[in-house]
Amino acid sequence: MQVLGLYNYWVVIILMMAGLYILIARYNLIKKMIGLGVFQTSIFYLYITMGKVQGGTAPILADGIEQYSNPLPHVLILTAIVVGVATTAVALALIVRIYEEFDTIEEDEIKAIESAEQDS
Amino acid sequence: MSLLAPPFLYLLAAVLIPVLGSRSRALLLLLVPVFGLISLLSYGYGNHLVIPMLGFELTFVRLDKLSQIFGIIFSIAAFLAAIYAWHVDDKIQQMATLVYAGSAIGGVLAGDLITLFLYWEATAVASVFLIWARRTPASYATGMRYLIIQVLSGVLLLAGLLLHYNDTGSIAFDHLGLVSLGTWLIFIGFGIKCAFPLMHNWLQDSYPAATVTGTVVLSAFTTKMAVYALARGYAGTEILIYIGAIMTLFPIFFAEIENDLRRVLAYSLNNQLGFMVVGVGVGTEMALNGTAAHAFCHILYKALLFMSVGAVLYRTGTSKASELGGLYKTMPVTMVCCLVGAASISAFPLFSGFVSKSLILDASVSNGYYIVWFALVVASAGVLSHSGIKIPYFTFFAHDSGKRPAEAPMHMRIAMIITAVLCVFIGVFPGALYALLPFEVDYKPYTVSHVLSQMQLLCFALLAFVFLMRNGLHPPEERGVNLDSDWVYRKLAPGLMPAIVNAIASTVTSAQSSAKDAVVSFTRRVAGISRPGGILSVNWGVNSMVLIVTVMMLIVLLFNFS
Amino acid sequence: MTDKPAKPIDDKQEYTPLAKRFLWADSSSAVERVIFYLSVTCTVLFVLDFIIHRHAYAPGEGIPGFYAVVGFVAFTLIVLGAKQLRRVILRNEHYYSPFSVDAENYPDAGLDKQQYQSSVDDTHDVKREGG
Amino acid sequence: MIADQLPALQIVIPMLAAPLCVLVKRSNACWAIALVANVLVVINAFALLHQVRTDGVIRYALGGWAAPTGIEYYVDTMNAIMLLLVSFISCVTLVFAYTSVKKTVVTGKHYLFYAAWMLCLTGLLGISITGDAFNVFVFLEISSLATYMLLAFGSDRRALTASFRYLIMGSVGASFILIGIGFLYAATGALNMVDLAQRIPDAESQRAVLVAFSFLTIGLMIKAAVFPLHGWLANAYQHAPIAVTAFLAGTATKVSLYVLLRFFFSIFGPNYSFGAMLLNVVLLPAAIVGFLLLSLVAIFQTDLRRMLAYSSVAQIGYIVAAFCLATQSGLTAGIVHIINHGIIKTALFMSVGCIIYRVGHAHIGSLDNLMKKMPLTVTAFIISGLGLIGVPLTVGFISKFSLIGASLERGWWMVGALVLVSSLFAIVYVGRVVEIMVFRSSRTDTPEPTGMREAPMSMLVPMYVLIGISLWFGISGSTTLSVASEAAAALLGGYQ
Repeated sequence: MQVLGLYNYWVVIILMMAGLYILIARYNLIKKMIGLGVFQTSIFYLYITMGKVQGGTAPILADGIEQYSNPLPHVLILTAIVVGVATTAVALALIVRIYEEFDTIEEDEIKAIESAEQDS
Repeated sequence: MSLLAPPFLYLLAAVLIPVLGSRSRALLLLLVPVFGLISLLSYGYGNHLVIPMLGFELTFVRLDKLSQIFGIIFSIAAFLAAIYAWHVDDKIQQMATLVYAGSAIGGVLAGDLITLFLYWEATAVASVFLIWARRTPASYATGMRYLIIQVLSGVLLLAGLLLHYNDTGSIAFDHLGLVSLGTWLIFIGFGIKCAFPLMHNWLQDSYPAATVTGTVVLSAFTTKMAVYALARGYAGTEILIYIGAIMTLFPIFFAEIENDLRRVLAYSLNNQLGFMVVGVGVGTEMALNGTAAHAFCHILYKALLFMSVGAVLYRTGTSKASELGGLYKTMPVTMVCCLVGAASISAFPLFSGFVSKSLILDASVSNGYYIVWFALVVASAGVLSHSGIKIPYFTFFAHDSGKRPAEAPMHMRIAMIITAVLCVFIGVFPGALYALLPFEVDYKPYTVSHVLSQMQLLCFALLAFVFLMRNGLHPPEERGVNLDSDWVYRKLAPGLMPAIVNAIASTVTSAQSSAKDAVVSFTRRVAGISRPGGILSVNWGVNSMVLIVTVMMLIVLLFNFS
Repeated sequence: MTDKPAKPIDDKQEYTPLAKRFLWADSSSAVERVIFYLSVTCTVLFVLDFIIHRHAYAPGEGIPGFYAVVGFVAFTLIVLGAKQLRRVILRNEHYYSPFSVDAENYPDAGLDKQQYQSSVDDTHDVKREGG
Repeated sequence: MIADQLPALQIVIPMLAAPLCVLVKRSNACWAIALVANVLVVINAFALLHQVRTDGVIRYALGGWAAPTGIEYYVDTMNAIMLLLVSFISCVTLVFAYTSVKKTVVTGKHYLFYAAWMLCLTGLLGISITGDAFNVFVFLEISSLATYMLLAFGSDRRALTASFRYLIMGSVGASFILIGIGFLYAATGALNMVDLAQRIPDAESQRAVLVAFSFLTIGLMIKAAVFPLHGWLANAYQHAPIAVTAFLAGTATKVSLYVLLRFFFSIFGPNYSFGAMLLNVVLLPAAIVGFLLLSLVAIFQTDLRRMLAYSSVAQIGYIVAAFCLATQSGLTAGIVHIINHGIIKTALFMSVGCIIYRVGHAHIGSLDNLMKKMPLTVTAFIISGLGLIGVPLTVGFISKFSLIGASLERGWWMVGALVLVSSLFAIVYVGRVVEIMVFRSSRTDTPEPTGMREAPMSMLVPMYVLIGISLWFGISGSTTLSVASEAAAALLGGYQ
């Protein structure tokens, strides 16, 4: 039962592995970015899960509330989300430039072009 | 004051070389040894210039009688070489000479192993430029070989000193002895520079490749610094006696048949080093005195011989015995100086070799090393054969080559005459030299029995020469290359791979192609995987990189959870 | 050297005084005389050994004529031994590479070759250097 | 007054310079702003180092919020050195960049280039100064994002793919670090490094700490380009604008190595990292194989920048191997090599930059006889190359000497021996280039490039400043060694 009780961690692990798998198995640069996104999202879940306190409510100071979730991980992950968005933006911009230069966004094709240039 | 310590003086002067005019450079080269000598003599015995560096106390000047005599003769040698090289207008050579001489003096003054190592490497790097200064492809290749071996010696010294430091916690350069792996490594490092048998060939390989003046400089420092280092660290190590005995004997044969006179001298240098190494090995006060005295005399007469052969090379463009002969007619001064050098190295009474070599011979015999002593006596006859007779005879007399070069230039003659006078002076008044020796000297070289036995040895050897020449038994001078241990790395090693492949192929015909492929592919594989595009320097894609990350993560987790 | 050069025509008067003192070395009779003196010296030295008592340290050293025999025999054996050694190790000058030090002519740059007599020898020498 | 605010100024100055550049937009003015900011930062770092060495550790509460709640800047000798190194190398390369940027970066984009540079500097300094684990991640991403931009400025289109690959790898690495920090927080409830260091001993047995440790190891190895995870580095260094390569080679990986030190020594403590966690089982073989194999690889490279890039990975191997010794002298050797290698590798890339500026490429094979045409540049290359090999009287000698000494002291003979072996490889790869540039005369069939001259002064001067410093450090090795051993003592002593 304990294993099922930790289902949120299972979600984190599955997402993380899925993200890594996409990074390893797909050549398309956009798909890679999706993989990276999934991977990063899994970390966000990890942090948010940590902040959850069983039976706690939102961390608002009010009468009658004894237990509340830890707000710090949420705050941290807001920063991480911003970073993730910035990374994605830079990456997509780079992909656009790569497409302009190489006429493809498949990494194996790009590598073929590059190794031809390396030899010359 | 510290900047005026002899080694620093030389290095400082070397820095000045690029900005000076041609005449002032030659003058600087001449003056630096003079001031260096004054500076050296102005220090009292003991340790000076102890500078904390790298967490150690480095002693840059350690003056006692042993280092003093080497310091003095190195200064004299640098001075004589400067006169001899007065005509040279080559900043590289002049700078290299100063750095080289300065580091050699620094090396003998070094009071600890780290300082010694620094100068040890500096001599290697500086001296190679004297070879490269010929600026031919051949001298470049030779210089490369020389440099690799010299640097190897330094690396061994470094490795040894680290081990030694680890063992004892001391970097002091005093008596070491063969007591640990560290001291063995240092010993081998010294041995390479001292041209021990089978490590000797860099000497014969490189000295004939240097410039006319460069060889004179080279002959003085590197090997004698190694002799000093051995005397300091390994005096009384018995194995040195036998190493030295072999060193005195085997180069004689090579020298006898070698055609290039500068290489003959290089072999003879090796043979003379043998006497010094025996002296270090015997290790008694008298023997060490003999080593120091012989090093002193040897630097002078070997420089004199290299100068005279160099002058011939300078005027005729060759130093090959087969191309020379009859030069006495137009180069008489050079010839006379050469004869003085030859008489000194052969140890004729009244010449310098006589008063120093006999110290070593007597030391070995009085300690009961009779076989070694006999080897040294035989070697003495051998010295006469190649340096005493061959050099002057085939250059200046023998059959007339028809060459009528002009006499050596004035500055070369001056340098040779001064050196020759010094050789004779030491031979006639040995007391002056003996006063400089590390230990008290109570030795009379000129006893009747001593002079008589030496004269017998030499005169009968001369008689043998006449006998052999008359009967046509003496080997004629022929152009050619004589193989030596350098054959292993110049010919065998490069040729080995195909040779092995062929051997396999001829015996096992069935395995022929596969064996060949294996050897060839192995040699290519290393290059193949390392070249751009090879697996080690491939243009990594994201996929493979992330895969590696994942695998590494697994490994780390595996180790951490185990 | 098979093609021995013809003897150059020298003007002996041009030699320096020092060189003139050694001109006897060219005459065979003078050389004979030197050999004669050498033989006499050797004999005297050998005989002296019987008269003067040498102080001997090593076994055998005291035998009269020890050094004489060692000198003669050692020298002969060294020369003959070296001659045999040459058979094994002598190679031509291009053995290691066509550009090794042994094979190269000394580069003229920086050398100050001066011929005493320019008339006869120069052409001759140039030919030899080139070969 | 100002003396109390030094830690904040260290970050705020370059951070403000970046938007200022974007607002000003004019190339030269932006360069001037960046340079002024950078010079101030160098002075600031110098003052900080002095302050730390005289008065001890500085703890600066940002915004007045005390440590466990707010973010804290923590400066001891170790990060004061890093701050000085990073800001100084940035300053010198920025001077160097002035001319080369004009030639390689598209006109009109210069202001973005300098803005990104300033952001990158902010990030790197931030990583070095902060005392908060999560803050490390944030600054890491700031510097990384700016770095991706800088890389993409390269004139070759392969710069784009290199930048993209670095982006993915960098993000994966940063994410790993983020996971590690998350688990640490879960296990201890602390993010402040000093707190973490205090609480970890109690939480050591928890699996969360173990997992955190593993993720941090890998994340930092990626960021520091430790062998097998160095794949992104070669392309990035080869195709980036040369000033950027010089800047990054001296700083980016070094800062990551600093974080590695901070986590393994200050937070987890050497007993945990190298005792309980067997870190050296993973890290030491990687480091040794790294410096051997990549020195070998460097020999076979055809492009000078790629050769130096692989040599960088090999040098990182030395540093990591020194850390793995986990002794006072080992750490000292590692830190000294961080400083020394930062200086010489930057100088080397600068000399390559000069070559590229005049010749247009850096194919090793066609640089023959360059000594005649660009003597100063080639001399600089030779001097720093000698440093790379570790010839006495250069800084490299100090590093290698102390590294070998430290490994012998620890009793790991093999490590010392292998370092010597890989030094031999270094002789070969440096020697080969020098041989071509100095001794090989021009082939007759290639036409002489006309009008080839020495590189401009604005590039030579900063290069020679670095070389002068490296020679000075090489000759009086005690300067760096004493500072480094103070830093090592601070790291091993843990937080006070």
